[in-house]
Amino acid sequence: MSEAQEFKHIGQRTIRPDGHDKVTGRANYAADLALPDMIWGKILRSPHAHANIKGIDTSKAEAHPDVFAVATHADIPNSDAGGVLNILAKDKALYHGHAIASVAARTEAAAEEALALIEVDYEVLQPVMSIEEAMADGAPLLHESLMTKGLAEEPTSPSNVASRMEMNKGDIEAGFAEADVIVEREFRTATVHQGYIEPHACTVRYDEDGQSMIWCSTQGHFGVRQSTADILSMEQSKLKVIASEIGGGFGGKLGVYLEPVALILSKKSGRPVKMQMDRDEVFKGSGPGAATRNKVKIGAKKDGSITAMEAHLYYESGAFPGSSPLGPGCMTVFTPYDVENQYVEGFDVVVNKARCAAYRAPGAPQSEYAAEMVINELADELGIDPIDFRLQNAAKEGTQTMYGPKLKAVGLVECLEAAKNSDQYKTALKENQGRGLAAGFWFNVGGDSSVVINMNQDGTGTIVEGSPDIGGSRASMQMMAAEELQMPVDSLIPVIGDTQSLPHSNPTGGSRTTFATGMAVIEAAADVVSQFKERAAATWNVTPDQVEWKDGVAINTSGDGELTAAQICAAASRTGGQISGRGNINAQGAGPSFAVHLADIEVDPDTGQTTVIRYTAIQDAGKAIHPSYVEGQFQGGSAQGIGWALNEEYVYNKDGLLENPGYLDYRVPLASDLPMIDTVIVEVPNAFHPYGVRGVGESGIIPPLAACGTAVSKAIGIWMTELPMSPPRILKAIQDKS
Amino acid sequence: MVSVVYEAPDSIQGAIDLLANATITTKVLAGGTDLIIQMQGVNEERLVVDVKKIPGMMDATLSDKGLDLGPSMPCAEFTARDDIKAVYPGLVEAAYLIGSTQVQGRCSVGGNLCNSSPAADTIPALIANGAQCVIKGPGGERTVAVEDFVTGVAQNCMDKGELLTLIKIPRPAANTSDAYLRFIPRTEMDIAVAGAGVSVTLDDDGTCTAARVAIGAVAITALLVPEAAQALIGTKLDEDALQAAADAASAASKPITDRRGTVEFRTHVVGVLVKRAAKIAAERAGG
Amino acid sequence: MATVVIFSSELQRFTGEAQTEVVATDYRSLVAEVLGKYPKLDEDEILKMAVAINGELVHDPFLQQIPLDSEVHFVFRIEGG
Amino acid sequence: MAKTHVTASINGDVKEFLCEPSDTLLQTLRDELGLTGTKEGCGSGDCGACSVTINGRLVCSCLVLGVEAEGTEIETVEGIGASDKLHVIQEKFLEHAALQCGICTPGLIVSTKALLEENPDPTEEEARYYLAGNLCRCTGYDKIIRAVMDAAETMRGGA
Repeated sequence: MSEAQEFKHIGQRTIRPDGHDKVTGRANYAADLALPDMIWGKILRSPHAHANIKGIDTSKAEAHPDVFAVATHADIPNSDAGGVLNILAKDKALYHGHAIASVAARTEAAAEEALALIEVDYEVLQPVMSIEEAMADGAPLLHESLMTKGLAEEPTSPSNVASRMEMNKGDIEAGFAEADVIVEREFRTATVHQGYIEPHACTVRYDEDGQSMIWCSTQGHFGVRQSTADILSMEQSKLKVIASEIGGGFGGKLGVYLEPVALILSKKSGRPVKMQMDRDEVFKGSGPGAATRNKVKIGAKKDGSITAMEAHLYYESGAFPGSSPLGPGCMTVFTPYDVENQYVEGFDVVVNKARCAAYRAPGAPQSEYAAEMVINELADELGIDPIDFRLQNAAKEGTQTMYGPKLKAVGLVECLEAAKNSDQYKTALKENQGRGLAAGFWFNVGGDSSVVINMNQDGTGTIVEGSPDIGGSRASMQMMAAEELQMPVDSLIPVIGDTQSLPHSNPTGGSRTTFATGMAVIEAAADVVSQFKERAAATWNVTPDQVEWKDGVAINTSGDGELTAAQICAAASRTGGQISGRGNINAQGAGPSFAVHLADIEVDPDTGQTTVIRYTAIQDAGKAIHPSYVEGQFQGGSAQGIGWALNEEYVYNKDGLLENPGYLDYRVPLASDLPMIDTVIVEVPNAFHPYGVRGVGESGIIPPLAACGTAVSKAIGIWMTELPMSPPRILKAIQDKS
Repeated sequence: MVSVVYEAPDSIQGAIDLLANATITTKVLAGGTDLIIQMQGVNEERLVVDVKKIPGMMDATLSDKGLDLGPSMPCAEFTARDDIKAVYPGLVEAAYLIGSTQVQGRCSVGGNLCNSSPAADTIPALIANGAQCVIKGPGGERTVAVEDFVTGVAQNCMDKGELLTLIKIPRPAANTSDAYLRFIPRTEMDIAVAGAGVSVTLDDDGTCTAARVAIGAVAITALLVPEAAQALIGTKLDEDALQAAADAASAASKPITDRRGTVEFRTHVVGVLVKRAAKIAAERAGG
Repeated sequence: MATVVIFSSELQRFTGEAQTEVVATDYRSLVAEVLGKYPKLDEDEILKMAVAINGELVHDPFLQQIPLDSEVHFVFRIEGG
Repeated sequence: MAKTHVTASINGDVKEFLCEPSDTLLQTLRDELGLTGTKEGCGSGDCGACSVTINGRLVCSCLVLGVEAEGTEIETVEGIGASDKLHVIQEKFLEHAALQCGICTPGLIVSTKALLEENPDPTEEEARYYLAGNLCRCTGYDKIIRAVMDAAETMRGGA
């Protein structure tokens, strides 16, 4: 790509094509579909955090006059399918809210009534609720046969540690020996939830002979088809999954919870089944983000050069092994720094909490929080401005990462410079206020994206893509197609195709959609352009290379003649049939996105109350397709990260039961909690994308933890090491000091 | 799932008859912002008596004697009454703090009282103002001070068949005003972790001649704390007096540790709130 | 001429070396060379990994050509949220 | 159990419907009347996705019984804006990109309309507090508040 690329549509702030439906209430989300003769499914959930299931008696529920079907683990056709023990528990309940059985009945109320008739014989076991408890000698085991993977020597007995991993480069000990100042601290982060406002829901219809159907809210409907078909031992061609509009996901809607159960209930009852989680089921039963305990040690010379970075990371996986985002946590922890000597080891540990799911840059916020806090403290110790300290050690083109590749051109330095030049950094603080700055790194991913652009006879087109639109990506697809086709944006209507309309597409996640599906759109559009040229050439009896496509018009360069898209499409049936362009790609070359955030926070020293007074989010977008939605990603990530830092946490009682499964006491930020969030879009192009695009969805949730952590620490003069920094925790720190 | 028999009587007697004669669990529906949540997941038949169609239940009358408040008046209407706000600014603030704008459209001071949560925002403010509850039932009418109305967590002194029909709040003496403050982790939408309602009367030179201090969310019911009031009376509400009142409130509190706060946090913060509320009340009284 | 293959510390447990040089023009010949050189490396594990070729992350490198004098890293596959 | 017959004006149309006395207004709107623009996010009045107005007063429809609708005038998101012309608030939400996933949007549109009817010239702080009961997890509220303030200004006639 060339730096001087000029765009007609890219970079504009268009009105999103699905916007009208969304502001009028017409857009249909997961819970909005009703089918004739539909019945309602509900899930019975474990009231215990850890228990053996000695028996389940569903006879009374089955006898309920309004009940059509009851299902337990025994009704799962393929009990070897992946993740199936989280769909319906078999012989052990592993967390408060673990799905145990399900019922489908005439009404939702009747289904709830019937759930109460199911008798489960539990043998209650001691719950394991933290990394310390899980790793203690003699700890109760969640899984009797879990052997730790990744140890130097094969373990001889089971434990709650699912795996250990290690990475290094350089010589960590020599690095610390060179250091003049070393800071080492241990940090904790709590279990948090993605907090999407739309609860999981689906409406399904099983058809023995033909096509079964699932309508659901998901980040990846092809994945829903794959998992559900596997669990039900069906051929994928017999299962159509339609992605409804999706009311938020943030990684939490990549897996399946209700869909296989609903389809089993539909199969048993012969009726369409609708299921929707209550909010407390969402908090209890769907995947939260991992709680962690992370130790970081960093050493630097007096001149500000960092000599060694070391981390020991412990990630809670929830009830099932390998579900924590430990890998990316280890891989991202020190990536913002071009430092020769780095070492990280990490542990994935099972506890009696819901199985962890991905949450926006999964794993990175926790580990980078610990690293960035230590970096800030080290800058303080050295008497160096935290931006200058980072600039001196920043990762840049050519930096060897610990996890693998050398970086290509990246925008960290540009983000740091933008922070330095920001209004916020120049604004003086008042009493009881503190400022924190932190950086964040996320890889971003590519992968399979399938797109078809179908041209209509009037010259307009439909862009069929396989990536559920979670935050306005249809607008970007429309703009990229318009750019390539050199046609008006609103003549190209993007839709999300169901699993029968397109080949497999990877889910909307990993900040991949605008990057990867965008590349597929560009390829499909190029395919259309080449067909336009062929058709025009055939019309003029010239060769396609004698045709130029410009401003949506084919021009005969070796004679007279112009044909518009509308003219070519209108004549398509006599020049070779209708026109559609295809872009089925596996996108490689995702470009990482660095972010730098600034938080100013005031603390009430008498109560520990925090107020975010100013906030700036700066991030490298490579190239912003739709700047408003790019800014929106920065701002949304910031808000989630601020919530994570200040008030959000799962609170469990001594029995391991979740005490705050609702928005009342799981405290996500409100409109009145936040200031305007200033944004700066940095554009250092990704060399592997035709427009230079980098994914922007995830990096923005990483820096807020340490930016807020440092701001609060500065405001009260104490380095805080545990999230969330809720008022009781802050007040205690203040009181302990004085 | 709960099954509901819904009645909306148009008189107090009609409501009392329904409540007294019911053979199933009865619940009074005002704004429903607590009741409808509490009915979720309940598996029984319930009689729900909607009292919003009863004359007087939704009105507020301010006179020389004080305020006669219909218990079911939505807080959005109550807090929009500038005449009431001028006399009881702290009480109106407390009512305003309950829930979101949406909840304000439905919730009521009487509902807040009858729900009898330890963390109810209006209860300390009502106690600080010496408010009385008028209760009618099959046995006639009785009047109970707000501090005696709530008897435990979600428990109050009303018997079967009884209905809270009026909240009477005496007109404050000259140079008297009130304030209510609560602590929540966010700026809105939370339940009080601690709350404090304070009313003070000042004489011409600014000496406090009377005071009432009530605290919430730090015991199983809101508490009237005479020791805290005593610490203020006779002083000019200087720092020492305010701190003494704060200490008395902290000493009187008997909080628990739960998902919203710890014993230590609540004990400390309730004192901070008493101090701050007393200052605001005094500024208003002297103003 | 040769391609430099860098091993993460995880893989170094099986290779005993931080890097090696092989002659390979595409991903499949590279994997064959590496597996031939280090029999302790688990083929399934290697094939599950992505590679970075001169900094470009390639998640599914099966058909990938490798330019002369490249630097290749095996990298854990990353998904996202 | 007998259902109760209810008559109410919904978005200006008089509707007659049956509902269980235990059904919330939210369930009634969505499942009985097919007005699925009103969303359920929590069922406990904590998220505001189900915001509607009853007799002009903003409420969470999950905290109202369907039977309480008798004789009232209810407005839902479906009643805002004409089929050929969006309401200014809706236009401003689109212009400012004040939505990402859009699930909170109907509730926010209803609440913003109630806000600007009560207070045509709110400060940013007033707008933020009025809308504190409408959770949005995607946007960080920045663009929502800008849309609200811009809509207010436009509705005041650009004053």
